Amino acid sequence: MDLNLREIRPYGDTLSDGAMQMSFTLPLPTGPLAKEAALRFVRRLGLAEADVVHMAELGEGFTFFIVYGKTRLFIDATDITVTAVESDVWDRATCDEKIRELFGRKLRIVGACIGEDAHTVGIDAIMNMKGYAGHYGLERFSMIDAFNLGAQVEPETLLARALEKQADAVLVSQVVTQRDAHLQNLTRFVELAEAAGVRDRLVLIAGGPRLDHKLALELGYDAGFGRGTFAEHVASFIITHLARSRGSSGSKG
Amino acid sequence: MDLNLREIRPYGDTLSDGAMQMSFTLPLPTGPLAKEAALRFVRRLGLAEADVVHMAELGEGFTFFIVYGKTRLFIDATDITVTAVESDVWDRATCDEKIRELFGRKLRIVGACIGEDAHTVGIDAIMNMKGYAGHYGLERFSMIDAFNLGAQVEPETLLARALEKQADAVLVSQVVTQRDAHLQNLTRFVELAEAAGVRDRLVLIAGGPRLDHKLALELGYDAGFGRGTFAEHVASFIITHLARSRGSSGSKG
Amino acid sequence: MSLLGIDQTQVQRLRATADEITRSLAPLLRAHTTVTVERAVLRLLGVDGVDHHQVPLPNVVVNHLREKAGDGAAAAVCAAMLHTGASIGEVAEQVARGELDLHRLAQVPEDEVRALGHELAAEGLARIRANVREREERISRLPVRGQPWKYVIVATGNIHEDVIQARAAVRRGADIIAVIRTTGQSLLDYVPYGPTTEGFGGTYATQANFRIMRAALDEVAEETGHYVRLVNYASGLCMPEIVVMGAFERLDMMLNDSMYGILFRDINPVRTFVDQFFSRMVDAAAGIIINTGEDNYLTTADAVEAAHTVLASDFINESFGLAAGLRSDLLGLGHAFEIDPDLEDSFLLELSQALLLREVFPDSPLKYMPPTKHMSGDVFKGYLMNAMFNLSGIWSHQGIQLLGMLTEAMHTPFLQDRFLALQNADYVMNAARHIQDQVTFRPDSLVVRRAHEVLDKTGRLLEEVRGAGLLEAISAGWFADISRPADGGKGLLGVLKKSGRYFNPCKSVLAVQLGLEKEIDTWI
Amino acid sequence: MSLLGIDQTQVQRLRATADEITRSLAPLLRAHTTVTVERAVLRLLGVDGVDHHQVPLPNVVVNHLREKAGDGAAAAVCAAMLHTGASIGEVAEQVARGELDLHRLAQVPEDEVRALGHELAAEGLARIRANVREREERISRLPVRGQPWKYVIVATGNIHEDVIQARAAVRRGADIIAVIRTTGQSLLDYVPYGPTTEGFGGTYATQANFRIMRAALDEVAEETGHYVRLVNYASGLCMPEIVVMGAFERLDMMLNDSMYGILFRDINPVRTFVDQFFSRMVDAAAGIIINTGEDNYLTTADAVEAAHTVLASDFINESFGLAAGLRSDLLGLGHAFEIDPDLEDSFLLELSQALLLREVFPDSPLKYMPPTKHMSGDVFKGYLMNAMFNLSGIWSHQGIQLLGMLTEAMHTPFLQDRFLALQNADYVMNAARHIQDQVTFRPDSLVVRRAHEVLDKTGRLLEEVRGAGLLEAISAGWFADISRPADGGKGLLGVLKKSGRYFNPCKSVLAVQLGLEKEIDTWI
Ligand code: B12
Ligand code: B12
Ligand SMILES: Cc1ncc(COP(=O)(O)O)c(C=O)c1O
Ligand SMILES: Cc1ncc(COP(=O)(O)O)c(C=O)c1O
Repeated sequence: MDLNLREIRPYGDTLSDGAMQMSFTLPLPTGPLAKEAALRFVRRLGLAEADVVHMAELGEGFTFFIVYGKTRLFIDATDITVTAVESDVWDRATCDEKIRELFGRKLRIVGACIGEDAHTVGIDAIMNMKGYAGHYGLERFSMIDAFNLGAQVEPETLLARALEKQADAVLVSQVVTQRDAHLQNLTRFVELAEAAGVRDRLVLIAGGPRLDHKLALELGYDAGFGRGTFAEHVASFIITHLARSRGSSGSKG
Repeated sequence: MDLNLREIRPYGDTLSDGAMQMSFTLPLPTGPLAKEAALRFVRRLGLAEADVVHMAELGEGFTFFIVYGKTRLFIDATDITVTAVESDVWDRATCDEKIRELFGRKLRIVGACIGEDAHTVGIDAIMNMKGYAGHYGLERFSMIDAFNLGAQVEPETLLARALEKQADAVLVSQVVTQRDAHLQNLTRFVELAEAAGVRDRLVLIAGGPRLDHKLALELGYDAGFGRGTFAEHVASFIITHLARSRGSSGSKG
Repeated sequence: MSLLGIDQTQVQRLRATADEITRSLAPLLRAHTTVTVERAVLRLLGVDGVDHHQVPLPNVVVNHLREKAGDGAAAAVCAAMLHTGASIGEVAEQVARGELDLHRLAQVPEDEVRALGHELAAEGLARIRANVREREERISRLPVRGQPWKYVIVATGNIHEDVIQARAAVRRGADIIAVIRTTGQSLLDYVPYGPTTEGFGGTYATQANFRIMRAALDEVAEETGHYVRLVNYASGLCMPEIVVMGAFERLDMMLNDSMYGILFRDINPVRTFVDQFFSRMVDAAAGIIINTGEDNYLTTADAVEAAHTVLASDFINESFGLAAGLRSDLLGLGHAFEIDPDLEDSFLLELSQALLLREVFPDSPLKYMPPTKHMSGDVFKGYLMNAMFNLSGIWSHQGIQLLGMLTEAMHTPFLQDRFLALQNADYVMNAARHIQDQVTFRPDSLVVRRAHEVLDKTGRLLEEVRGAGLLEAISAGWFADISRPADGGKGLLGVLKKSGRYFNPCKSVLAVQLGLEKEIDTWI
Repeated sequence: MSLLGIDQTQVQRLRATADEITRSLAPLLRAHTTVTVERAVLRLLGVDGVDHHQVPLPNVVVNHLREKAGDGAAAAVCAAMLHTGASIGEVAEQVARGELDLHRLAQVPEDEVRALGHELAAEGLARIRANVREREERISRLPVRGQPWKYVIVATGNIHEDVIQARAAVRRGADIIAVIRTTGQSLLDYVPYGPTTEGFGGTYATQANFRIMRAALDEVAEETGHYVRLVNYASGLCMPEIVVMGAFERLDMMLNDSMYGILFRDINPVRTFVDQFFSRMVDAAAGIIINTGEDNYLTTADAVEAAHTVLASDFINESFGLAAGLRSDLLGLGHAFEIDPDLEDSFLLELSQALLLREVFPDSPLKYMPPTKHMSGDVFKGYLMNAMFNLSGIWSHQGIQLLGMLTEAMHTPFLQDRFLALQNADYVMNAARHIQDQVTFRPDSLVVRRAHEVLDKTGRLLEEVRGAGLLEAISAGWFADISRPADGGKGLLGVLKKSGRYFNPCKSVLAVQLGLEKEIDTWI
């Protein structure tokens, strides 16, 4: 394949044919006019050739469309810099060993699902003994004291408990993203930590299915984790991050 | 709903939220870079907010993406004029009656699937006795003599047979569209008819799943029919068209 | 005839155990009322509206009464009516404006108070009975389709947008519309008022919203020729009140579980048990099918390991429900299709469970929940999982099939998602319409063996719960791995010891209506 | 044990009828050869390459021989070799350059000609046998997965692009890769030469393309640990030649039907019957699994009404195949999932047919075709139809599951479509892996009743065909509603009466290899 990284577009069945599938609903009654509108719309999106392969009446003046088309638009893949968590991932035993070695004491980690969000399965997956998909949670790490506060914890409460426990790291889970609830809650927590002057004492980590590292950094966290995260990813990051900051700012332990 | 027809965009769950679904494959190995590339690509397509909700490795350096996003782009639905076949659709009995009334003789219709295309089910659906989905074909119309030449007929042959049978209308079916085979075949047939100086003597009709009236007109046909066509649509059009041209150019029968 | 070879005497034994479990809580229930039960009574008697701070008048009155609510809010209010000659609404408004102090009323004869209370309760009940009749009349004119009924949700947050989406779904074949409630409403200790247009992942449950949706569905039903059932959520801190509101607006179903609030919303157990009982008497009078929430167990626990907890909980829900006067055909007992789709033979395990539930509760319109936990952004795979769910649904003749949405992992359903869900169910259920009549299972098959194993485990769990006591079992985390002590949780302050003078005029009126005269005094 | 209660003696009766039908054609087959059989013989003996007009040398030689080909092309060519001392390739090239006229050779002793012919044929066969051994060796090292084998197509038109897509599919679990042939190749009376990069809806079947794909699949198989089977299309005007090319390049399967060309490509019936027989002897020697094309019947006829024609045709294909030396395990007999998805219980009817085929041909790896005709632009619905097809496939233990593509109605598969197809099969088949062991069907079920009805109708059709004669039945339009007279159709000119001297050196060599010595002279 003669791939030109400066000109990446979708591949249907030949390189750079730009073929792709779309589906959407228009608020127009089903018929030739709606079909033509759908075509015009996908042309506006830059599909040079397009075919409305399916049109279905949804009732109440709406029509559903499935479109296949080809675009000449492309992106340059050579100038993409990826913002991903940078740390090795060690297994549980290694994590414990590293902690013993680097800090000589247990790390304390406090976590919760904040705001009105009651989706605890994610934070439980990371923190609870049982873990997730065969990967034990932080409670199982012998060199970690993990405190999972559960669901619907107010940001204020989480911060208070973290300080009370002299936490090294705080884990914040956000699953509900409707009306940007997660952004508001996450921001609020960072602001509280800053206002309290403790931001730099804590490794702040955000997680949830619609979260990634880039977004977490933008919101003022040290790292962000999305779908498919296991406890060891989080533990490894915390160790690396703490070791690095200890390295730069002198021993803390 | 306060629908503004000048600003039509997709409806996810609120008017004009612009929400839509896409899927495509990029020639990039699965990982954060590919994911970011996918995001940039859909932004190029004008999705303001977008989420790569799924990424799967296809092997050989390809990655499949499913994206949901929202666009602010829109189209103006007030200036759309639809090119659709304009004729009433009568049932078989009425068609027969009209032919008797208007022309006083049987109409002769010749049809085929031309070029290398061997997909006869479509043209059979329109022409053969049995018809399609409970709608009898043209052979069943008592005032129509229908001649279905079948598959893989050369344009030359079709024209010769049409002239031989003194056809009023010629039906051309094209199903295979890969490499624009249908466009080439359809164009070739019209050119032959023009070169032979018989274009105006024939009602020329094209049909096939990827064809529509607009495209057929562009290619020089009098009408085009796509998916879901029945014999009566075609017969009604032929009657209307012939009656109209007879009206303007004097009786022919 | 049993496909699974289930022994109905074993089932009856489990049912009896469940009855023992629930009956041992009766004295506790009987000793208490709650603020929301009292507010529900006031609503039934005719109190409605809000004060100038938007606080609902039932709350105003009950807050005003404080401990005196332990006598029954109706008592004070009826006394005030007799005293002032005002209507019940006027009394509530006078209290709201601070013009009337219910603590400072001169004595009125108790029998007059009771008579007035019963009269108002009978009027409230008459309103509900009128709705029952109207429903019957409509259904006889607009017959509902055969089961499984296709149940879809709307959840835009805006009742007017919900209406558009619901009507569209009905036009494409939905039998049931559920308006999902906004996040967190279950923890509000009042029911918001009026039509609402802002909600998170759902729309506020308000009586006005109920009314708006009811009217919209009735209208579209006339066009499609099938009555459309409307659902909303009751469980939470205002369970009984929401049921009363639903009964007044002719809702057809309510999410109304005896333990959901305890386990999943950390609501105080006593509060929840008291609330569910009264609310279900109202459901029963209103012909409302309840939906229980056993599916929730499987969002935290593993669906293979915890299958028996679902069934055990269904037995408990059934037992409480029957005690409160619900007929079997009003018990939409919950279960779900939540086994890891990557597990070998996962479909067979799902089918086993679905058939088991069907055989154990043959007369109840089971509420079957679609895959949610294992749904991902892969909408294509998700669409398949929903297809297998639909196949299991038609195969096991479920009553209420809550259609899965292919975008489950992303957002509340788009208009098109609901359409696709209906199309999925229509295709699969039609293509395998009579599969149950075709097939028998080998006695040694996984399907049969698994069903027996789950049933046996359910029996053991129920026996252990009977031994320990339900409150203790809940406190010990036997359900959904969640521990809820009886003296903890939200809404505890709203649990009131009934005084000796306690008066609830709806109790006897409902009991008569439901034919519960004999047992009612053991429970409430 | 029969799930459908099929009576195997009835099945044997139908099989016997089919044998009578095919055997009555034997004299006709025996009397004729065709230009492509002769070219195939030349290829087996070692002729390859093209002239400066890109005409394949086998065509050059057979065209040059004209009627003389009725003596067998090998006779003339071997005579020329003996005469000139040149190799077979050199002889062909000399003919191509006009340097050698095979009509003007001095007489050489017939037994020397025959001896040389047999020697060359044995060398050709040895090449094929070496491939068989290599396949066996690779499979023992890289075990194939259990059935149903997941079969996907590539069809870009460009062999190099096909390679990329095939490898990707293998990495995601495909067991079989079919390279679809370009539109119209079946009507070319020669096989194009060399690697090709332009095709319509498919890629040219050339020996070079076979080699390129074979190498690519062998390479990726080493990485994935499973041997990957390669398929191409033989049926058409060059059926025997393409099989020889496939045998030389270690293809594992070939579309190779005894009637497809007649019915669907209007190829002369005698030509097709003669071609299929010889080509299948080569398949048999090469251990190539044939795929028959009964699915095609259902693209024009209705799948419910015409179900028995599919089965009848399978019996005929089986009978011809066994006669030509194919073992049952090399008979990929075709059928398809093409019932209108909107029909009530359509899935049950499909399942009935799939189980029936499975019970009638228990030792053959049935080739099960996915829905195509009723696929539309609605890719979501299409994805579901494919799921039900996959369920039917695992339930009835099909051998070769040709995976359906959700974009069937639009284009040859995109890379992602193939991935989605594999994901669909993986999920559904894993989720219902052991369903066949779980379930029995009620004797009065639609599934059982329908299977008996189809089998009975098949018996009646076969008997009528036996009565009328196969050529007459085909001419009368009994299969696929298409009428093909025995003296019409394409390629008729290429049907040659064998002369008394006719010599085909491959015949006896193959017959010995296949243990057909006794019967071979009745057929060829
Ligand atoms: C289970 C579930 C529930 C359960 C929750 C039970 C519980 N105790 O958690 C119940 C039934 C109670 C529930 C209720 C609601 N839910 Co819900 N629910 C889900 C569901 C089906 C699965 C979520 C889940 O458990 N995933 C599995 C876990 C393991 O994945 P995860 O959360 O992504 O976690 C992983 C990573 O993200 C990461 N991670 C997560 N957190 C953290 C934190 C840190 C620090 C780190 C490092 C990593 C990390 O690691 C985890 C392991 O890999 C999703 C749909 C879906 N399939 O995703 C909807 C979903 C999340 N729910 C939704 C909604 C709207 C609700 C309700 C608001 C509905 C309503 N109106 O009543 C309610 C309200 C609850 C509330 N107040 O928050 C929406 C959210 C829409 C949105 N984008 O905002 C979803 C997407 C469903 C939908 N399509 O509408 N829900
Ligand atoms: C059946 C079928 C076949 C059968 C055809 C049998 C036959 N006798 O027709 C067989 C198996 C032989 C076949 C072969 C091939 N096929 Co084919 N086939 C199909 C299939 C599954 C269904 C087509 C069909 O019958 N539709 C039903 C009819 C009723 O619909 P219709 O044609 O649209 O006709 C309606 C309207 O369009 C209209 N209409 C049609 N013609 C006309 C004409 C007039 C005048 C009017 C008024 C109206 C009209 O009215 C009809 C009734 O409403 C489609 C996939 C699909 N689901 O669409 C692939 C498909 C069309 N085939 C395809 C291909 C590539 C092939 C092959 C080239 C594959 C190969 N390399 O060998 C071969 C070659 C055949 C050839 N030489 O043309 C592709 C075409 C891709 C493209 N866009 O170019 C498709 C889309 C499959 C795919 N995804 O790859 N095929
Ligand atoms: C029985 C029951 N009640 C209520 C709810 C929802 O209530 P909340 O508003 O607490 O999310 C559910 C959730 O699925 C439920 O199953
Ligand atoms: C047995 C058989 N051979 C060949 C083909 C394809 O051949 P053609 O190249 O004629 O389209 C098919 C088509 O599906 C088939 O079933």
